[in-house]
This record gives sequence, structure tokens and C-alpha cells, in this order.
Amino acid sequence: MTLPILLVISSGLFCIGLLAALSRRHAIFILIGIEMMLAAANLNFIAFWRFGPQPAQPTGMMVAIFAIAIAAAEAAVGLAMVIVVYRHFRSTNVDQLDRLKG
Amino acid sequence: MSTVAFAVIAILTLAAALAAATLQKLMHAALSFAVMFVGISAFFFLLGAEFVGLVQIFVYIGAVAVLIVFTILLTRDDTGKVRSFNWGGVIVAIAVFAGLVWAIAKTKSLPLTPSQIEPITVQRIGELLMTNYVWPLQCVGVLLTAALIGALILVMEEKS
Amino acid sequence: MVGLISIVILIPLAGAIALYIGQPKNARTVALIFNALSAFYAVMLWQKFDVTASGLQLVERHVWIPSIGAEYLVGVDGLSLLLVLLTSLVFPFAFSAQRLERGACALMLVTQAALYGTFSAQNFVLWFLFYEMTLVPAFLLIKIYGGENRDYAAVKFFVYTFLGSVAMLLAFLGIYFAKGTFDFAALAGLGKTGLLAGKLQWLAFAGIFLGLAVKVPLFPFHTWLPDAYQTAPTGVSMVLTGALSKMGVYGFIRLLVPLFPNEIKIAGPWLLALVICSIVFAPLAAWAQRDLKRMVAYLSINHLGYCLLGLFAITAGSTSSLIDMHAALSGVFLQIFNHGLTAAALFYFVGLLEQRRGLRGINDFGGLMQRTPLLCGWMSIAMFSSLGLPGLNGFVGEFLIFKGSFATAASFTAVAVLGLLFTAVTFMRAMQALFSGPLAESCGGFSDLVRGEKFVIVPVTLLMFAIGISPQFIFNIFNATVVQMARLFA
Amino acid sequence: MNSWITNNVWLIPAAPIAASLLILAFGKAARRAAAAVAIVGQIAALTMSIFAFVPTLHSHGFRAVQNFTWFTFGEQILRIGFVLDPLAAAMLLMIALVGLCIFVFSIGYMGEDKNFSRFFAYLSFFSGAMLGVVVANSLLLLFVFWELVGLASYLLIGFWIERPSAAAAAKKAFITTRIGDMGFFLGILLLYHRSGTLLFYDGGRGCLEPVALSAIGSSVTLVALLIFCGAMGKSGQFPLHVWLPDAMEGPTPVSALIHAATMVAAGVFLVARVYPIFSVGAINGVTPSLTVVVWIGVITGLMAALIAIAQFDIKRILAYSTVSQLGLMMVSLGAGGVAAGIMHLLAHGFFKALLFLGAGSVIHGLHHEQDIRKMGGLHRLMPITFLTYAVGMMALSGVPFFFSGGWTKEEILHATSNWPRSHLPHYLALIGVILTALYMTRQIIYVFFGNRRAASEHAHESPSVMAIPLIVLAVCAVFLSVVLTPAWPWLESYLTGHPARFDARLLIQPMIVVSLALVGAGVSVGIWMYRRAGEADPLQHAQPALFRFLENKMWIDEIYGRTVIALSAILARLSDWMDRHVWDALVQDIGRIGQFFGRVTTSADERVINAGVDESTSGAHGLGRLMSRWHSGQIQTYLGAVALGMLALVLLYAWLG
Repeated sequence: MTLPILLVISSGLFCIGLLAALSRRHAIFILIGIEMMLAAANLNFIAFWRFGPQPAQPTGMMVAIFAIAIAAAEAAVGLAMVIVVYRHFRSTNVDQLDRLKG
Repeated sequence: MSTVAFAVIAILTLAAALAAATLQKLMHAALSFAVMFVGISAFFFLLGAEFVGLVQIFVYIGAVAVLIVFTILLTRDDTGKVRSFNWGGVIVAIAVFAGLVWAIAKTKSLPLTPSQIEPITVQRIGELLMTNYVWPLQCVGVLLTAALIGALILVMEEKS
Repeated sequence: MVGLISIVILIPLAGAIALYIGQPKNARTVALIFNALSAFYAVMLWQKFDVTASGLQLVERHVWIPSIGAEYLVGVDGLSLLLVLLTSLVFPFAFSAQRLERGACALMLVTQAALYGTFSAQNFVLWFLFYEMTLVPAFLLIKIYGGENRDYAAVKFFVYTFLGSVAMLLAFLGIYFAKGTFDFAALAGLGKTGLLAGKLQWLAFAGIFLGLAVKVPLFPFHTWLPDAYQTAPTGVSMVLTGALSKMGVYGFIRLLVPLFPNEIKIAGPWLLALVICSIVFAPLAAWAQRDLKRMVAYLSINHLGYCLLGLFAITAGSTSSLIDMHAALSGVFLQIFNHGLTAAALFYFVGLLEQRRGLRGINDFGGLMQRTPLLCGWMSIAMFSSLGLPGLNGFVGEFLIFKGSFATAASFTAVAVLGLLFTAVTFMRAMQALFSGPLAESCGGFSDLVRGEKFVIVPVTLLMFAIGISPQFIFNIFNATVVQMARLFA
Repeated sequence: MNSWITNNVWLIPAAPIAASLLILAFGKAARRAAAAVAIVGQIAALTMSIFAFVPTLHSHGFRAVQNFTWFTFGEQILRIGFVLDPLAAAMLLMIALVGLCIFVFSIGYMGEDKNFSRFFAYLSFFSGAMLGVVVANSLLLLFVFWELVGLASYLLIGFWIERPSAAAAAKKAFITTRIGDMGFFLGILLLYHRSGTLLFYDGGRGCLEPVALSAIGSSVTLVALLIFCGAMGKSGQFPLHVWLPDAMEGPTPVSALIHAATMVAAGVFLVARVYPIFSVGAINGVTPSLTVVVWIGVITGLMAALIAIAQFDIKRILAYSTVSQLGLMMVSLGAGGVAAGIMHLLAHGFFKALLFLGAGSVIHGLHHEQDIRKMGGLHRLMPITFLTYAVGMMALSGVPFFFSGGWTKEEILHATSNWPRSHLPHYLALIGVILTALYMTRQIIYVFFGNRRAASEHAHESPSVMAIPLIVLAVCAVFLSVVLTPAWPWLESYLTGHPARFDARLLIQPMIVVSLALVGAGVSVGIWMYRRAGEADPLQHAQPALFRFLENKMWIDEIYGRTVIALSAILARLSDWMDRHVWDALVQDIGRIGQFFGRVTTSADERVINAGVDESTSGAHGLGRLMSRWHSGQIQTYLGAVALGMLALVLLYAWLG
């Protein structure tokens, strides 16, 4: 268990999350992907804290906790939006949601 | 021992993540998603951040995963209607991964062994939250409240 | 206490506001009045300016945003004063070229204020603010008041210059984080030892270079220019070429060369190669143009190329003797002024032709000499000035530039001489097509220069002759600055 | 010794230029006044030239230099100045006098032109600029006037601007000479760089004086050759001679001025003026640069003389003869006969002006007919013109003893025979002499003898305003020979600064005999060949292919048209095309990467929907559509862009280490 391996794992998680967010059509998948990326970031925080020069100061941990809290809030709002969108369009496929098109 | 555990957890987590990202059925994906979070929590435990691991399990598996499942049920949209898969995303994801790994490999003097520490107790975290991090804590509290109310309003609006 | 420079900057702004609020019927007259006022103060500035002293003069320094090192710092040296005077000259000239709407007048005035600011600001944040402030009105002027194809040209102009600006801003942020100052003079002092470490230094150099090269423009970042100049209304084209394009060259002199002396030495041959491409390909492309405005636009690229040739030749070369340094810098400064004057005049004449004919293709005219000898005569003077005929302003500047750059970059200079030849070919062809031959039927009803046009043309042309025959009065403005800069670049 | 004029030499060129500006400013309506002002200006210049000439007579090697600061740049000073020495004084006199004759002639010739006053303004300007070239004491100032001469020639050649051919000829003249001038300009730069000064004479520090000459060092040959490029352009030397015959499109007085007094003389004068640069390090009077001058001169002289034989336009024949004579002058300069070259230039100025004005008189008398095949038998109808023309012809052919051209030509042949490098130029020059006599005889026979042909039926002698200048010039062409004879080589000694002695024994020299024999041969062959010449040229009968080759000017124009000009036109098109389709496209390609990304992220069936959207937005085109494609409105596209941006940042950061 070394820092580089942890970092590679977290980058792997991040990229899988990215993959989900970019490639899937379903809005919920995009949310899942985003959550995954956030989790990967959290993993980095913890890892750097643990391997860092000052592990007695749990700064990395605190950031991770806050990130989890914010991610939870984001998930709640995001899922609420999915439901609303579904009611409007009867679809959760993001490809059909291009009202922002210029 | 810890190395074996680490390897198992790593493989499990990544496999679950991949499953969550690629499985066709949303419900399966959601379950894999929960498994992945268990894996991440396990990492946290291994790294000595037990509290964060617990929080992760509570929040994600107890709340977010359940929320997702509920949403799936509410929208009755279990399978993605469009089966086609977007390869552009794959390319980008792989590119980003390669870039990140290259950056990691190129970075020298990354510490290889964790430093020995005393376990961080929940009490200490609580103290910190109430002292040094009290402002962020309050802000997160407000944020959570706002998010809760906002989510409710979003969902309720249609009914009225 | 508001200083003289601030007054000069504020007057056009006040004019813009007055036009906006007052909604006068004859907006152009109001704009010209404000122009006269700012020109008057610019001349006052010249009077107060001590030509024998080097360094910044009439400095105004106020605290602005201390936390990011931004302060309101304006001052002029010879170069800045020259450009302020040029701006004061070009804008009335441009306003008299055509009757612009109220909104266009207001936008032009905003541009003018921003230009005054750009040429006198001595702190990067302030400078960049003014620099970008010229972009938006110019964009709107092209987009709203432009001719055919204006959307495309305006967007292209904006995207190009804006991307360049972003690159420059990032580079400067990098420098600021390393050195903690935005002050030009302070940064120039630090330039010799290198502002940033390693590759970052090169990145910063590339960013600033890109931003300025787009503005000048330097080959191959020039393709926005023909479109923008072609479609913009005559007055706006005159301002774009006469004053706005000078910001790029000014930036090169004020920022890039002092800040990155070592990088310029290393990249010198490549930069000179780009400059040579500007000088040689632009008039060639101009030769192939059918649209007169586009032709003049391409020649504009060529003329600004000479400025950069002089600048890069003395800074990139290993050893420059003092006389070459002074010659090249003086030539560059003079060329900046000359080009502003001459190119604006050329656009003015093309505008006159367009007003009379409704078209401006080179083949839409013919035999004009028989119908409008005065117009042809004065236009020829502007053309000869542009192709560097001795006795007119273009020659002195070009001779000094070539003199200065020949010492250190003889082969590049020798190739650049081709540019002079191609420019001549282009103008000769234009003159042949426009003036000679039997009178084209469509040109039969043309009127020759009317009184109002003569009032505009004669002073400008006389100024060209004055600079060509006895240029000392222009040199006096910046001689001290040349000496100082030569010392800085050496 | 110094009179007021030696300190104010600048007044001489200033007088005609001032006259020109005066006419341009006020002379629109007043035709007579315009001509009067121009002539007064020219008389003033002539008077001052005489005054300036006087002091140079008194002492040998006289030189009055007057330098001043043009401007100060930085801490450096750029100085220019004026000089008066025998070379300048002699040229001044010739230019002013010939110019004056041409001015007077123009009153008659251009009498009916509607832009009469403008013509005189240009003429004055031309004369003034040329006078400026002569008195300049700085290569830079010389270049300034040099270019003004070019401008004036442009304006005058294209004077009848409504004729497309005139405009084209003017353009050709300006551009061709400018090609040479670019070389000249580089030469100036190199000289300035090496020697640090552009003043010719500056109390020992000028660039023609030993200190600076030695400072130029090894690049002196290059300097000389680059300067010679300018001379080649202006003096119509091969390969830049092509503009000179075309310049006949201008009114005939202009041709006279260009071919005699101004413009073409400038090139020869330039070489003579900077001769010290050419002759640095000479061994037996031979340097690499002078060798080039000789060969260029020989090629030009022979080529032009050959072409002249096969031309039918009265002015073109004279034009090619000018080119040929200029070649001869260059040969002389290159072979060391500087004085001979300048003397020939001066003499040529008179008799060539005479010939051109005579031709002008013929053309005027024949109502603007220029083809010699349509003339004939004019010696009865236009006796004054005929006599003066004959004088000019003999001078040009080099008939010795009584005509100035004979003596100078003899001097040139003498110089070439002593050239140590090779004797070929000498023999070629001898051939040139024969050819000159031949084509002039041909012209005279065609124009003045034989039957009256189509155009000469209604010919009339020209009015006295045109005849008097002819007579004056003819007298000059004859009497100039007095100061040219080897028996009393006054002009040569005046130019070289050695006192002249009278020695009648020198009158007969071997070279004179040779010269006489050659001219005689040329003339008699000419008479024999063309005695019964009709509409068709005898040579055309005998050698059709050769004749066509020469008639078409050896196809040099065509060769240039197909090569240099075509190439640069293609280059221009290419530059334009590159601009539109390569450099511009580069930026658009960057946009297209975004477009590509959008396309990849959009699945196949989705594109059907997008296509509908695209159609509705097809109003926006080009970049606009491109930009809007970026804004696909699809959240995933944005997300992908963000990811790529992040990737770029990561890579950048890692690369920077």
C-alpha cells in the first residue's frame, strides 16, 4: 500500500466516473458518475493526509467530511431535478435535453 | 495481510465502479454503486480514517444509494432507452486516465510508507469541528438545509 | 487633482456619455468637438513634455486595488506621447471620413479614450483594462455598423484578439505571482535576470507574444485583419489601422522586449522569419486582392512588419552598435506614426471612392484621372507615401529601420527589401487600374474633391511632406526615449 | 574662389522644383503662365549653373562641399550635403541647357494638349530632380533625388494616362527601375554599415575618401555591384533595359528628356560619382566590379544596336540607340575611361536630345505618325528638321572631326583597347560602332529620302518654337567637338583635373582612322542596303528569321512575361490562397476539433435530430455555425470539454515539473 498505487486507484475511479458521466444517456448515470468522481477525490484527500508530512493534523479528513456532506446535498438536488425533468419530458435521456443549444 | 486485503479491496472497488458505469440496468448499476462505496470506505479504514469511512457508509449507502433507487422507481425508467454507447466519452476518459497516470509516474519523491500516527478519535474530530472548522460546519449546515428545501420545492411544484 | 493625462483620457469618455445622454442630432459634430478638445489637451501635453529628459513624465499615481498590485499609474515618455498625438490625429480624421450614427460615434469615442489609456498606462492591470476596453467597442462597431459579412468578421476579430488577450493575461498572472508587481518599469528592471523559472518563463513569453502578435498582427496570426478591415465602415477601418494596430507594436516595445530579453535572443531568428513572412507575403497577397480595402489592409500588415523587423533585429542580434540601435528604434517609432497617418489616409481615399461609386472593387473604376484629377493626385500622394517614396514620410522611417536592422540581420533585411518592391507593384497596379485608361462609364458622374474633403486631405498630406522633408520635429519627441531604450535593450 | 552659388548649390535643383510646385498649385487655368513659369525656372537653373561653372574653371580639382544635418535620431546625426565639382558642374550645364531646349520645344509640341500646364509642372519637376541627383553630396540624398527622378518619369511616361499602353509603360518603367533601386538601397545600407557615413566628401571622412574606403574592406565589391544595380535600372542596362523602349509611350519631349538629359544619364553619372568605390584595390585599373560593368555594358550595347536595326518606330530606333550608347558609356567607365564615359554622356545628351526633338518634329509634322515605313522624302518638306537631324545622326554615328560624338567615341574605343583583361569588349565595341552607323543610315534613308509614302503627303515643317531648339542643339552638338579633340582635350582635363595643352599633332591618331573607317563602312553598307528600301525591309527579305528575332526585341519581354512576372503573379495568387485556405483554416481547424468532439459524442440516431436543428439554424453560417456547434446544449459535451481542459492543465503541470 503506497501512495502512488492509491493515486492510481483513485484516478481509475475518477476516470470511470468520468466515463459514466460522459457516455451514458441516462441522467441518473451522470449523477452516479459525478458521485464517483467526488469519491475518488475524497480518497485522494485521505491518502495525501495519511502519507503527508503532518498526519497529526487531520485536515485532509476534515475536507473529506465536508465534501461528503456537500456531495449528499448535490445528490439530493440532482435527483430531485431528475424527477422534475422526467415529469416534464417523460424521459431522463439527456440527449433530448438540449434547450441550452446556441 | 494488509497488502492482500488492499489488493482485494482495490479490485473489488474498481470492478464495482466499472459495473456501476457500464451495466445496462439502472437498478444493477445502483447496487454496484453501493458496493463501490463500501470499497472506498474500506480504503478509509485501512488508511486510518475510520470516522470518514463510517460517514461515507452512512451517507452514501444509507442515503444517496437509497435516494437513487427511489428515483429509479419514481421515474419508472429502469433501462436506458437508448442503447447506443458514446465512444467519445470513453476516449476522453482513457485519455484523462493516461494523463493522470503519467503525471503520477513523473512525479518523483512521493512517500511510499505512511507515517505512524495516533488514531484520530471522534472526540478530536468533534472538537475540531466545533473550533477550527466551525464556520465551514455552519455553512454546510445552511447548504444542506437549503438543498433539502430546494429539492422539496422542485419536486412539489408540479403538484400544486 | 486630475492630471493632464487623465483629462486627455476622460474627455472622449465624457463625449461618449454626452452622446448617450444628450442624443444630439448631429452626433459627428459633437464627437469632433470633443476630439478637438482632447487634441488640444494632447498638444498641451506635448508642450509640457520635456523632450530632453528621458523616463516617464507627468506621472499620476493613485492607489487603486492594492491587494493585487494594481494602481492607477499613468505617465508618458516619448513613445507614449507620440502615440497619444497620433491617436488625437487619427480620430478626427476618421470622424471626418463619413457620417456615422450616434451610437457609432459614441463607441468610437470610447475606443479613443481606451487608446489614450493604453498608451499612457504604466501598470499592467490598468494597461490591460484599457487594452481590452478597445476590443469591445471595436467589435460592436464592426458587428453593428459593418458591411457585408460583418458577423463573421466581427466574431473572428473578437475570438482572435480575445484568445490572444487571455494568453497574455495568464502569462502576466504567472509573472505577478512570481514577482509580485505589475509595474512596467519594475518588471523591465527584473527582465534581465529572468522573471520566472525554467519552462514557465517560455510559457509566459509565448503567451504575451501571442497576445501581441494577434493584435499587430504578425504572420500567421493576421487572418482576422483583412476581414475586419474590409467590412468595417471607413472611419472604423481608419481607426483600426491608424491607432488600434499600434497597440500591438507598442506592447512589443513596452512589454515583450524589456521583459524577455534572453528569450528574444534565442527565438530571434524565428521571430524574424515570421516578420519576413509578414513583410513579403502580405504585399503579395495584397497584389492578388480585388477589393481595395482588403488590399490596403494587407499592406498594413506589411508596414507593421517593418516595425517589428527593426525591433527584433536589434534585440535578437548579438551585438548592435549604438548607431544601429538608435536608427532602428527611431525608425520603428517614426514608422508607427507614419503608418498611422498613411494607412488611415489610404482608407479615407478608398472610402471616398466607395462613397462615389457604391463599390470598391479594383475593376469597378477606370480612367478616374480624367474625371477627378484632384482626387487621383492626392490619393497618389498617399500611395507613394505608403510605398516609401523619398520626400514623403514613409521613406525616412523605413530607411532608418533598414539601416538599423541591416547591421545585425543583413540577410533578413535583404529579403525584406522585396517587400518594398511588392508594395510598389501592388500600388502601381492599383493606380493603373483606377486612374488610367479610358473613363469607365460608371465613373462618369463622379465629383472631384469637394471643399470639405480638401479641408481634411490637405493638412494630412502636408504633414506627410513635412515629415518626409524635415522630420526633426517628430524625432524631437522621442529622441531621449530612444536613447534610454537603447540603453535598456543593449 | 567661392562665389555665393558654390555655397548655395541647392538653389539649382530648387528652382525648377519650385516652378513645378507653383504650376501645380495655381496653373490649372493659365496655360501660357504655366509654360512661362517652367521656362523661367529652367532659365534660372541654367543661369545658376553657368555661375556655378565659372569657379570650377579657375582651379583644377575644384570641389565645394556643403554639408549639413538633416536630422538627429537618438544621439546620432544624419548628415547630407551638396557638392560642386567639375563633374557636377558639367552635368548641370548640360542638363539645364538641354532641358531648356526641350521645354521650349514642348510649347509647340504639346500646344494642343488639354493638360498642358500639368505637363510643364512634371517637366520642371523632372529636371529639378535630375539636377538634385547631380549636386547631391550624400548617397542618401542622391537616392532621394534618384527616386524622385523615377517618380517624374513615371508621371511623364504615363502622361497620356487615358491610353492603357502609356499607363502600362509607366508602370513598367517604375517597377523595373525600382527593382534596380532595391539593389541600390541595399548597397547604401551596406556602405553605411561598413563606412559609417554616406557623405561623398566630408573633409577626408567621406565614403569616397581613402579612410572610409579602406574601412569598407572586403565587401567593397558587393557594395559596388549593388550600387550598380541601381545604375542598371535607371540607365537601361541589360537585363533591366526593357522599360526604356516602352517609355516611348510618353510624349516625345519626355522621351528626349529621359534619353538625353535626365533619367538614363543618372545611372552613368552614379557610377562616375562613386567611381572610387568601384576602383578600390584596382590592379591595372581592373577590379571585379568594374569587370562586371564592362561586360554588362558590352552586352547591352551590342544587343540594343542589333535590335535597333529591325525596328520601324522612329522613336524606338532612337530608344535602342540610347540603350546601346549607354552600354558603350558603361564599357568606358568600366575600362577606366571615366572622363571618356562622361564626355560621351554629355555629348550624347546634346545630340540625342536633338535626334528626339527632330523625331518629335517629324511626328508632329506627320500628324502623329511614327512608323518609318510610312514616311519618306521629307528632306524637301522639312529642311530644318532634316539638316539638324542629319547633324545628330552624324554625331551619333561617330563621324570624327566635326561632330562631338566622334571624338568621344574615339576616346571610348581608346579606353577599351587598353583594357588589360580582354580585348573582346574592344572588338565588340567596334562592331557596335558599325551597327550604329548602319541603323542611323537606315533611319535617315527611310524618313528623309526615297519616295513620299502614305503619311508624308501632308507633312509640314514645324513652327519656329520647335525649330529653334533644334538649331541650338545642333550647334551645340557640333561646337562641343571643339573642347573634345585630343589636340586640345579641354573637357577631359577639366574633368580629370589635369591642365590641358594644345598639341595639333595629336589630332590624327590611329584610333581616329579606325573610327572613320568603321563609320564609313557602316554608312556605306547602310546606303547600299537601304537605297531602294520600300514598305518591306531588305534585311527582312534576306533573313526573315533573324529579322523577326530582332524585331521582337529578342523576345526578352516575352521571356520576362513568362518567367519572372508570371512567377510573381503566381506567388501573389498563392499568398492569397494560402491566406484564405491555410492560415485562416488553421484557426478554423481548432474550432473543428470542438466540432469533431461534438460529433463523436452525438450518437448516430441522435444526429438525425441534430440535423433538423441544424437546418433551422442554417442561416448562421461559417464561423457562426462552427461556434454554435460548440454550444451543442448537451451537458455531456460541456462536461467532456471540461475534462479535456483539466487534462491539459494536468499535463501542463506535470510538464513544468
